[in-house]
Amino acid sequence: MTGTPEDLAEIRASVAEVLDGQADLRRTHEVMVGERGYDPLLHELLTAELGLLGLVVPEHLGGLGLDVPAATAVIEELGARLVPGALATSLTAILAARALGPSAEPLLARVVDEQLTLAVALAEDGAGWDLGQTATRATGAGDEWALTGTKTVVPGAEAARVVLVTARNEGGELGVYAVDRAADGVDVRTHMTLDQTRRLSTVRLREAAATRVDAPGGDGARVLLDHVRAMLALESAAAARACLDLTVDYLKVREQFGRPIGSFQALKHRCADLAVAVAGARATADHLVTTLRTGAATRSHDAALAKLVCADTLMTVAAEAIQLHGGIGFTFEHHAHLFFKRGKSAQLLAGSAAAVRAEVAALAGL
Amino acid sequence: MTGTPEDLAEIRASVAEVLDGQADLRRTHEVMVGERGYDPLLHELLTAELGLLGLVVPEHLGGLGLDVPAATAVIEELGARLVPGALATSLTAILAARALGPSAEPLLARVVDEQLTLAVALAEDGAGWDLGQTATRATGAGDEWALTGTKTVVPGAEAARVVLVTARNEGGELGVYAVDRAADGVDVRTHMTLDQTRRLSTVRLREAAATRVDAPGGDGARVLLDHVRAMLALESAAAARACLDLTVDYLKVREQFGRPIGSFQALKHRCADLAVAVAGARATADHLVTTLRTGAATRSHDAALAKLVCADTLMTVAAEAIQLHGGIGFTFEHHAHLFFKRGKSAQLLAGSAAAVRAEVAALAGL
Amino acid sequence: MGAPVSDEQFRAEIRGWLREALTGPFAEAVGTGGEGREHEAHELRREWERHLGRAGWIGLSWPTEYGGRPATLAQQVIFHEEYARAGAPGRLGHMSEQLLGPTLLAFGTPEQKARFLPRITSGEDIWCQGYSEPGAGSDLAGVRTRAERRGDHYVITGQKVWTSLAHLADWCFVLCRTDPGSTRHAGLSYLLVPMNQPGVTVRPITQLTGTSEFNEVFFDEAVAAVEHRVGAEGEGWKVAMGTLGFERGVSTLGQQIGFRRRLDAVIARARSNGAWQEPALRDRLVDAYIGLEVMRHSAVRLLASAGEGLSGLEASISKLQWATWNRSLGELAVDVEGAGALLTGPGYELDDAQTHFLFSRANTIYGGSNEIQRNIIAERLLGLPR
Amino acid sequence: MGAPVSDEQFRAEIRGWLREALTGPFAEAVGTGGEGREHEAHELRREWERHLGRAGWIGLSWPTEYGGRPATLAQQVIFHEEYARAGAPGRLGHMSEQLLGPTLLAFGTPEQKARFLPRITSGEDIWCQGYSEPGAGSDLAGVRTRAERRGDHYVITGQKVWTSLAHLADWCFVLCRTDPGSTRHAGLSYLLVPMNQPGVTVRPITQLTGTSEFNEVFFDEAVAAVEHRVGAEGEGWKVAMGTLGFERGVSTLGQQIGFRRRLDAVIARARSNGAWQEPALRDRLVDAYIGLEVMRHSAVRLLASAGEGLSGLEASISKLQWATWNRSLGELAVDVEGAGALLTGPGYELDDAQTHFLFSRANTIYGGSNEIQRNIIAERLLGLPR
Repeated sequence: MTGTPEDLAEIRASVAEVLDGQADLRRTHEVMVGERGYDPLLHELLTAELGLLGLVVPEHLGGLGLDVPAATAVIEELGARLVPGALATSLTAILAARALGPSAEPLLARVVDEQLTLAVALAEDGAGWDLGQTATRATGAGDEWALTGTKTVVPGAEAARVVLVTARNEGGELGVYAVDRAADGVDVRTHMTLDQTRRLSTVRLREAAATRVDAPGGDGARVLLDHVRAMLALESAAAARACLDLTVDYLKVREQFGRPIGSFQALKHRCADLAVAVAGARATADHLVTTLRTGAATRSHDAALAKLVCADTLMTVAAEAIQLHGGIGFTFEHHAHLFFKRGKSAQLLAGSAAAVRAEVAALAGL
Repeated sequence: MTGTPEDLAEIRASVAEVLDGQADLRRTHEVMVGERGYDPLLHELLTAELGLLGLVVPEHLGGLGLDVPAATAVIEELGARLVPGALATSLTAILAARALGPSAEPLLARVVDEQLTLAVALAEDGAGWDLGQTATRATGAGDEWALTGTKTVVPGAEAARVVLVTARNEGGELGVYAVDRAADGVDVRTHMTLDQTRRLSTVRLREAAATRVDAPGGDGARVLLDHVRAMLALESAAAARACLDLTVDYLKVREQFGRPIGSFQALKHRCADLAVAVAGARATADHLVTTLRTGAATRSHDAALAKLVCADTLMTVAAEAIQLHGGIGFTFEHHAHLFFKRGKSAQLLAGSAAAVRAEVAALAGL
Repeated sequence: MGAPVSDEQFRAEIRGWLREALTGPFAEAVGTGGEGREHEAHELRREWERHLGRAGWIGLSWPTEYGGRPATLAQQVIFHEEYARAGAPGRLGHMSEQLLGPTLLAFGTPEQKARFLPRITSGEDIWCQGYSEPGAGSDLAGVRTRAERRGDHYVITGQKVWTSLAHLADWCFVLCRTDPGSTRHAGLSYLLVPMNQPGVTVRPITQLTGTSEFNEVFFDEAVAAVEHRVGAEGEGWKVAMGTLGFERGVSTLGQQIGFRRRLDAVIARARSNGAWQEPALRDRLVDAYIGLEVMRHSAVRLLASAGEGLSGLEASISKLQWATWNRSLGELAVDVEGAGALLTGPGYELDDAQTHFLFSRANTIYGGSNEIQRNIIAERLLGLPR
Repeated sequence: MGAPVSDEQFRAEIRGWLREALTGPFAEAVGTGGEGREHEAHELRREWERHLGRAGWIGLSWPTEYGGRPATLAQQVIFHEEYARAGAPGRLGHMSEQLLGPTLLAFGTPEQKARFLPRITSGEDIWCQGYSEPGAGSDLAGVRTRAERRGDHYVITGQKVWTSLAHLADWCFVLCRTDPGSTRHAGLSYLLVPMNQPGVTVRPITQLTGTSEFNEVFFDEAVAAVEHRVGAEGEGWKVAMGTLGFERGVSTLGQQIGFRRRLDAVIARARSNGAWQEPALRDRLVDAYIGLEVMRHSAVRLLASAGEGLSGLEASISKLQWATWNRSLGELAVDVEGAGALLTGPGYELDDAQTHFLFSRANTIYGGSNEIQRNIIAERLLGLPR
């Protein structure tokens, strides 16, 4: 594989095929209420068999060496189906690690070698996603570090073997560290969540052994945050589209007052507005993929903007999906509420609307 | 007349009859582009012949002694037709003067006696409608005062003979003063305005002779501001209703694609939302009339809230009116734009949305 | 209950009674039930209905011969205000009192009134509403549940859905098609059906909150006495529309007290967690306050002019307003919480903000969706063509 | 024009040319014309069209035989970007180049192309569009203007409306009903009509801005040559729909440069007068920025995938986006000014913010209203039933 558009389409299609068979929304309904909250067999299938984790890892580190869009396409396919677990967070962490340069190569080599699933832990109580307020401490030097602190609302940690963590060393410098979930001093407590398709964990670190992933003097923590936002944006744009499709399909077949309700102009116009929003979200997400691929300097700006736009779009589409489905959309067995809850988690994770909007304005120089 | 509901209905009907004959929107179109910007004959008719200025002035001061709702009904009828000039501001000033108590009685007696039209001047450059920042100075004592300062965006001043002005005396106390437009040191410059149905003037005072209208130690300036907001609220609620009626009537007769466009569900639903907004604005305005009538302590709160709600409602309805009329609603000869521009002037006068919202929150103790 | 009392006396009486009643065994019932919490404390709330009935607080303004009690419109409003203010439990008897009772008073035979109304005012019978059907949604004229007359009984077969409280109710008022060849509005009848019989099966619907408030009700040769048909055979549409009109305005102001309590709680939370310092959230909170004020003024105005409660049109405006408002407040409640709102208790146990956020999505769907209300307002208030 | 140039060369060339061209006599033309200012500087802008044409900047990508010039899609975008960035005057030749030209290229006879296209690329002929009629609005199939064939001419009687630039135009492309018994889409023909003839009267429409940008055009036995019919008789609908499709995407990015200039101006004003300190206004300004970014990404994405410009569907999405966005910015512009925005110059002379506020109300009406675009998107993109 060389990463042509055809390769990309093939990768997307093969992942979609697996997901349609093993991880459709009906299956997600079952998985999300189970004890683990994700499907270990699916994780195994996509990683060990489909080689998902090596997709964009450079060849000299054991990966397939494909470019960014291969990984983002998979994140989108996972997002469209609201697949729970650490698959999207793994790809996100891998993309971030790639962007961190040579210092992250040992981690990437290990990911392929040991088939490691990953999560990214940024938020802390009080600080939220404000990197400047990060209080987790890293002590040590070179390759040997010990981390102490508590990270909250961490997605994917329930299914990840390694967690990337932001922490501050004794010099006050913020860095990115990799912690093995199984290491001493690591306590992961996974919560039940409003958005049942995305469990969130509290990760407590007490002198936990860690390796540093980013190069000193860089903006590794920011790279991580930007990629988490990118994940939320891509997932949300894809989910918004899937949710609109679901709704439009329903409106075409559901009859009331003797005709398909999709023929009522008031509903048609609302769907048209949703289609415009979805097209905009998709374009914004696509642009972000280009930004990540080319390593453009606008990464932080574009990721913040896309997360804002795409999460809001998903929320709008999903809220309308419930309303337009009427009573059935209010039932637990229907899928509409899964998108709705996903929309809210995408809005509230990785920075509130107000915080992210302020960042966008500052980064745009307004 | 004793102020029964029947009396009130009769007053409203007789004013409406005069306005329908002499001041419909077609006439307003002519008047507003003329040099004066208002219709002096209409002013004469409503004041001298219909006794508008004495309507709510107590009988012992020469008025008819009716209660607040008689005046507010007239303000609504004027507002529904966007009548230009100083008729609404006169009634507003009279209501405010009534609320100021005995100190304003000499002014009210003069109003009836000399058939004075009135305007209210509050805003200043820089200060806007923040009373605390009023910079106009009043020097003197007892009944003899001299005012110096500049008031901006004053509605009604082009047609008023007396202007009520807020000013600060040497002790720093804010008070309400009456200035004759014809007095020395008074310079009224009337501007052309975006909302052509409401000309606005700059009133420059240089040692202009004035009488004090409010009692020292009171909140006269606030009374004035509240009444100006009440005027904008009542006018806007009435105009919003008229504008919705205009639009609905059009949708019933205008045909496209072979049927009345009012039968298209998307338009119907939008009109329904407008009707809900109009009903809310109307209820809020009615409540404000009760507040003014009973002298309730919630006056400032209710006036601020009603001005916000009713101005926004007018703006929403009028914007939709243009859109729903299509091309014809974009022409100068059509009436839709008059409501639209009136909506914007109601929004921007007497405090920005942000300022008024903050006041509401503070007054509500939120 | 003797001579008329003044509004002040009335308020003092209900307030005093509630204060006393909600101590002791009913103290636990405070705050239970209501929107999104209908699954809570059934037994206690059932007992509470009887307690309320014994004290004469059910059937305000109904004739005393049926256990009612004279009460002016203002007093009915006062009752609902004080009830909400006290945090008294969500009424299991809501549909009995607000929907069926007025329908029987308007359309029932003397025998039907005598039989059913006293058991409503005493708090003994709980009723549920059998209107919506799968596939018919807001289109009541699409009812397909059949009722076949056999002698002095109707035999009913079909399915209803979105039937709240069906698993607790003693009776259900059901819209059935008695003329098998009929379509749309014609050929429907309004039957009173006992729930405790072999032909009736109730299956709870699990909502997006994870809890159950609504049910599916299956009628498989269930029976109803012919004498328990309200109105003439084939006139069920008229009777049912009458019932919809009875969603009275008097409870609106009480409902708004409840809204104000919720809004105050969200604002208090925003103040304590710092969200109030965030201008965009603060503006939304202030706008919610303003929206509630507008609803309050609207309700007062409508009650003042309507005298006897809301007409259908006014009810449509009011429904659209409050449903949309409450749904927005639900979203605001979780936005104020921030990312912490994403965590639930074990077993998807939701807090107030989360419940409000999720359950309020139903507000704009049930009881005539926003879309239906807009149709009604456009066609019947504004006179726009169909 | 010789060998293909690189995009960088192309950009340097147009930028350099504009810099030079907009000095001297055309310096005054900078910033004139365009939305809401179409009434400005007609003579100068007419001369500017010829200047532009002489330099070979009209008809990019058209065949050189008609005065066109090879240009890639990217280069066409670059042209529009640089044109907007330089503040070059609003194009009088917009409809000639963007609508009629592509229509003739697609549907015209060789004679028609040879006759009309070179006069477009030279900037000599200005065209206007005769589609809308009073009473027909967005429903083009409701055209009632009749054209009766008499020998080698059509004789045209009827009225068009919302015809922008009609008072300046040399020619008008007119949709007429040539089959008098026909209805709706059938029986229409697409005729090229000279404006300078006795049977044509132009009456300006005064807009809510007080200025005139649009006109009514009355045809009273006006004539058009049969050889100037584009497409077959009765096929006018197909040709007209083709023209609508030619509202090409390449100008979209240039338009967005103009939007960004306006947005920057509003933000600069907000910063200078303190409105930026007001969180609610600042949020609206930032949201406007975000909305423009979304439109920019949408345009790039669509151009990349479409290759040859926007399809009708993509054009509908784009139109709905920008019209609604620009209308909001217009309102924001006056809100940033505050009450001072209520004062105009003598004779209702409007400043940029006021013009933007008022004129942008037309954006969501002309060129297919928001309602029409939503119908198109719902039915043709989403496949919802009619």
